[in-house]
Amino acid sequence: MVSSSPPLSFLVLLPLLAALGCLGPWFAKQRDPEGRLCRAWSLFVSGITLALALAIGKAGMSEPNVLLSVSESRAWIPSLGIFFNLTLDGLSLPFVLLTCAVSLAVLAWSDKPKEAGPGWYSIILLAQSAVTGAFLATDLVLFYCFYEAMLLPVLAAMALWGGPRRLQAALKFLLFTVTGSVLMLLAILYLGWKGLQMLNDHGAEVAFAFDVTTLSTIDMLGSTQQLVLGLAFLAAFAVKTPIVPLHGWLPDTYREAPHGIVAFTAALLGKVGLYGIIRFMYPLFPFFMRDAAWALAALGAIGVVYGAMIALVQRDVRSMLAYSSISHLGFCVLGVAAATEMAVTGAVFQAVSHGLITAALFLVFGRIIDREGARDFDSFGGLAASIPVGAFFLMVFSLAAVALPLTSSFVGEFLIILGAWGEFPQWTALALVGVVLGAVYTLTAYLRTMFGPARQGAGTHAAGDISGPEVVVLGALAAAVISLGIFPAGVLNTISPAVEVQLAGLTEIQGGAARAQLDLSKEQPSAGQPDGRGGAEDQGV
Amino acid sequence: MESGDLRLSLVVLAPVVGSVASYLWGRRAPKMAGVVASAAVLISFICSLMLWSGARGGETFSAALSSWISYGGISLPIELYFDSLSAVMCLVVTGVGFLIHVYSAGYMAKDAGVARFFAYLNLFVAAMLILVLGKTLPVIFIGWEGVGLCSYLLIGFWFTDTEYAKAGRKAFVMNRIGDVGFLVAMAVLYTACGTLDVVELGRADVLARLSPALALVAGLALFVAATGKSAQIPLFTWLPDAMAGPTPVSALIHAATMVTAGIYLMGRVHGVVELDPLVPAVIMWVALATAAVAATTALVQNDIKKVLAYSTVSQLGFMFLAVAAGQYAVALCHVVTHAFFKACLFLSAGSVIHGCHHEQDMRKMGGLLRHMPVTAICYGASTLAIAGVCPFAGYYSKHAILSAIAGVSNPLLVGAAPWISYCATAIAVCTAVYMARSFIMTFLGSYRGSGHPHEAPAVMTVPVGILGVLSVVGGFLLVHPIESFVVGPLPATSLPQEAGGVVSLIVGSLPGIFGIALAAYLGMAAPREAEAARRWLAPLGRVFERKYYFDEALNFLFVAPIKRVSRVVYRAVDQSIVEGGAGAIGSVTQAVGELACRITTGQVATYVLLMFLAAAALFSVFSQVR
Amino acid sequence: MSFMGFLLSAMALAAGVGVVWSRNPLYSAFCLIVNLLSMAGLYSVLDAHFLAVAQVVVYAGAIMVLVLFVLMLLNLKAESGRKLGVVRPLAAFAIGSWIVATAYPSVVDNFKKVSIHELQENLWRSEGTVRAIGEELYGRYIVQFELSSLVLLIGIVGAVMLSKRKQPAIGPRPGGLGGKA
Amino acid sequence: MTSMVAYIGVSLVLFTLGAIGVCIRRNAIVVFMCIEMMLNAVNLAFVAFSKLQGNLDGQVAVFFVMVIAAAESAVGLAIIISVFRSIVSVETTDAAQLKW
Repeated sequence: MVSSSPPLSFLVLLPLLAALGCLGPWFAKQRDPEGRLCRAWSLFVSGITLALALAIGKAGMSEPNVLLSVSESRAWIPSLGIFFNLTLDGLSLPFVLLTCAVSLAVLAWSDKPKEAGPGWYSIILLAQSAVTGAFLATDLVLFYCFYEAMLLPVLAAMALWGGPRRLQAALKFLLFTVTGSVLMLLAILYLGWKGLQMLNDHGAEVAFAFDVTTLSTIDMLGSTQQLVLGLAFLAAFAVKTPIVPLHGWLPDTYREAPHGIVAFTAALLGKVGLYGIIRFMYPLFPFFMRDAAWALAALGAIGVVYGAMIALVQRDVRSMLAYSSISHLGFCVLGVAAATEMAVTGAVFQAVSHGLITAALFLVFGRIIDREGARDFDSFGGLAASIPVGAFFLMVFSLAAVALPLTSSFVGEFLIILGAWGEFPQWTALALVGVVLGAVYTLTAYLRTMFGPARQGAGTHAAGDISGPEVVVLGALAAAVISLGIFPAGVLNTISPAVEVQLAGLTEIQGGAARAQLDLSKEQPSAGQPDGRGGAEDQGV
Repeated sequence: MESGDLRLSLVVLAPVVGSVASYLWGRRAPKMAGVVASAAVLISFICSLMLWSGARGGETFSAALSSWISYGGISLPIELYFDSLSAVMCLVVTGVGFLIHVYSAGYMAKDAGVARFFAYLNLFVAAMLILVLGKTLPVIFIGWEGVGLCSYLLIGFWFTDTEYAKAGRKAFVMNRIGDVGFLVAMAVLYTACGTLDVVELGRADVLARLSPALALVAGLALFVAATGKSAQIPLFTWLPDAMAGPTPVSALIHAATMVTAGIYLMGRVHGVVELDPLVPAVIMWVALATAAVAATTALVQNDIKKVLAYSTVSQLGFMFLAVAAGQYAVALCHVVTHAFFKACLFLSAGSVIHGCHHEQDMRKMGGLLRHMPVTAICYGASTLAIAGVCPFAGYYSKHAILSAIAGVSNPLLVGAAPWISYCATAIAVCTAVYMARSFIMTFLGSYRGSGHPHEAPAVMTVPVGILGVLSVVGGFLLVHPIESFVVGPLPATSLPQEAGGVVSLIVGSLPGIFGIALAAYLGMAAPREAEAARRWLAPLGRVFERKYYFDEALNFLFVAPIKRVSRVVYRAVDQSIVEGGAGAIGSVTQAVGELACRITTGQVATYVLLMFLAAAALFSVFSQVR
Repeated sequence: MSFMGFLLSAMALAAGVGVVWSRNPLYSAFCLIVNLLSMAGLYSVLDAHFLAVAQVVVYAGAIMVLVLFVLMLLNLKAESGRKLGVVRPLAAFAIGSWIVATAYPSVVDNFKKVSIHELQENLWRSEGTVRAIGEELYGRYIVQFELSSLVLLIGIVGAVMLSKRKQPAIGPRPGGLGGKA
Repeated sequence: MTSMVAYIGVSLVLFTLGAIGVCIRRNAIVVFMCIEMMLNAVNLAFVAFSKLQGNLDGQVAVFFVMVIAAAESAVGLAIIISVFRSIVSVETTDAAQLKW
């Protein structure tokens, strides 16, 4: 664990310090009533963090598709083998950049809950630092701490400034997530304890008992142990992602939280679950992932159709978006379950693009809800004439959500379909049905909001069309979605080698010797050899 | 980027730039929108012409716009590929497209959103060109969904009317269902053959990797994609509703270009389609059914645009008949000639509607020959062309299709070939009848509408005139040269030889002439027989009227159940199981808590007894331990 | 177990049953006094002469007198008519017999292992005298001895505070420990 | 030495009798007396073991038990009297306010 330049931990500390700064006396209510100074300060710091992340990514990735890996290690509780290990590799870089971008967008978005003073900015910065930490940590205990820390700012914001039924929603959100993560904590402790034992037997001088890379090298777990521990980890990540049966908390949270926070949660919290599966579960529990792949893919595909169908009949904008998130993430789960290098790379790419798109959708719909003063579709309609800029951006992001080619979500979805078809043709086909339903509910939502006879908007506080900083925010997000859609090669080149490293354990036990000699040189002049195990013979549909 | 690549990428990039420019410029000077947009399409047309001259010598061009999804194991760049097949399609799209752009400059002049209109129209042409020039299936898919998007935007152009917006949504969703087929085909082909390159998929050794089951799946999936886009049964009900859009849109998208994308796709990957003989058989029967249904429905339509819409669906059925018979070049020729006369029909219908102050119902028209001579002549020429009367364009391609059906070599279809060709001829007669009926109701007799119709301005009549000429000349000038020109990418056409000379020409155009005569007789000469025929055919008429109740059937089979099931799933699964589950856990813990409280009775004796019991238990445990 | 020991044990047990069984608290008080005296006898049999005398003085003399005094003060007659119900006594008796049944055998077989001390039996025969107890108390247990005086002090102060008649209004409700009646 | 066991047996029975008494009787004072009896049973066991072990620790323990018993009876009876003064009954079943 070579400790490179210190900035890696700055990515976590900078927003943290800024958040504490925001609470300082100099930003007190009377000195800075609208919080303009505090907003500038938090924007400044968040901008620097984004720049820093880009710099580190660029520095680490000197030549193309070499495995980028910048890491930093400090002793935290050495006696127990717990270390402050942060690693930025091809897998976590896109997610870290997504976190910085979305936090910057949410901070820059001007309409925050009226009664939220500087606390609003500090909460978002806290959440950003926790999520960044979660994406960087490779020490299981450290990851667990960030995984829990992520929850608190969102919870606080929701409970303080949420909608009418915010307390029940906050409580349900807390209980769902904590029960899941407590199971994971037990599994982590068991792993660490066993790891400590094994390492001491081998007389390792520095016992990284909780570090995922060290743990994955010493395969100490029998297949039943892997099953139990795998299920514990899966419980935590399934609640977070969310995978269908455990999504109870999502509609309430997305309905009650204030716009900025729900954009942040929808864009990032779900991704940590997915990232966790790839980062921790593949290397640590290869047997479990191989056996559970079928069930996971099934849940993913069912999630796509289930989410789409329910989004179809929702009258409340926010719950429609919530169920559409479940549907989109179901697709990523299918990709992750297929565990081929292409499907997982596609899933990571789709997760990042979904983050950008959902954040934008929630912000735009947030502005429309404020403008209309109501949440349900029946009171919307005919807004295209009165807010043309809003209509344009909503159209761009709705089409991106429907995975139109040349948008980033098509690239992700296409890779998942190609990668997962080899493994689970039936589940991929089911997921495709969900995609059609996706087109139906997204366009219905757009039609009921924007088209129809022109109306000025019934909201008492008509917030006017999208202008000023919002146009910059939405423009940046739209530019990111389109450019990732047309030129995704660079990002895919960073993700793919890192994903291959994560899947090494799994491919080893599956392919055995045959896998080793199959060199990845391209037999086909134009397209690569399909990575899935499926040769032509076991393809039966 | 040597000259070939530059011109090729210019073909596609010109409309894209044109779209943005016409929107920005058009907002300030509405007049300029039409000019910029038409100029952009003209540039593409000229570049296509230059490339076409190169392609005639068998040369192919390719240009890579972006290394799209190429990393580690896979490389799928956005690459354009110009060979003879895409040359023909390019010329049709840009040529007819340019004429329609000029026409719509006049048609949409007074509309408020003219800048937005031309932006979408240019974007559509760009998407269609990407579709036609794509080297790999994903690039074709980009164009495929791009045209779907533009047709959604253009159909719902006047979005203040919810009905029009719903029609746009219907079109997009039905296209989307077809696109799922496209995605499935791509997934199967990639996983099995390892490549998605169009040229690769033509090679026998690559196709050999497909197991028979997969070949069937891939072939049918491709056909599902084609039905979604080219409006075959069951995914055709969106086309008549798409008439909600402005008429130039119908002309460009729903007559000349987008709807023919399905046939182009079949031609492009004909290797996969022909692998399993069952696929062409399915195509044949579906195409025949579609042609029959559409032709009969068109008989009783009174809205001029609806008649043309159903006739398009019917003609597309004809093209797919040629595809099923394995004669892709013949289908392509019919695409070309159909583009000419159908675009001319739609544009002249547009002029009529423009003239009669947006009146679309033919019963309120009539006798427009006097008021709109040029439009009437062009409409008449195209009617004769579509009916397949000898010198006109329709004859050559439609006759080739009929003979292709007769000479089909597919084992599954050889038996039924004679019956299919009889049906096709009957449908050809039916086409002639409804087209002549529409001509008679609109242009002959006395004017039944209010106000007084006026001839369309020059900017509209000139393109209609050019298309009229093309639909007359296009037949004998272009059909045979095209068939020989596209031999490379498409298999050579082998039609059964029939005797040359004037006799075969007359015999060939008999169905057309007979149809026109029948319509003339019923329409003008004998109103009483027409009335009797209508009463006798009344029940059948209502069936045709309601499009064989396809709309209601689709609604009943798919849309309503999905909505009902979704509501049930939402209430049953989501509310009761998922939410209920969480709630249940809460109430169970509360109940257990209450039970535990019962023990504190307040009586000292109870507590002492419990202590005593505990002591006894502990005592007996420890006494065993030692 | 000498004859005298046997006799005294029997008396003690009989008195014990008497305490538990008798209806009138006065009778159970007298039975308890008999029990205490027979215990004193047993102590002397086991050569704990000082304790026998202390038992008589402290227990029989002081504590029982106090109990009788309280009984008179509250002039309690026989228990009120309500029958005690069947479940609780049965349960208590069952548990008691269960304890005796399990504890006694284990005590017996342990005793067999611990019999090596007989030898010193005659060595300290007179050990139970006041001198020996005194040396012990003021020798090894001096600290505990002083602390016990503290316990007694607390006992006295407690008793005085609790039985004061007119409580100043320090309690939450007027009139001291309010109750249902 | 087997005779010593008998005394332990007696103390055990006495202790159990006391415990049963505490459980059964409703009158607070009788309960109090049963507790005294249990204490005495324990004292008996102490003395028996003291004789058996041959040292005086047992007897000193009994001495301290007596001290505690004295203090306890003082306070106990005071409590019983003040309870009686507030609810005019010494039945344990009547003093049942501390209930869920």
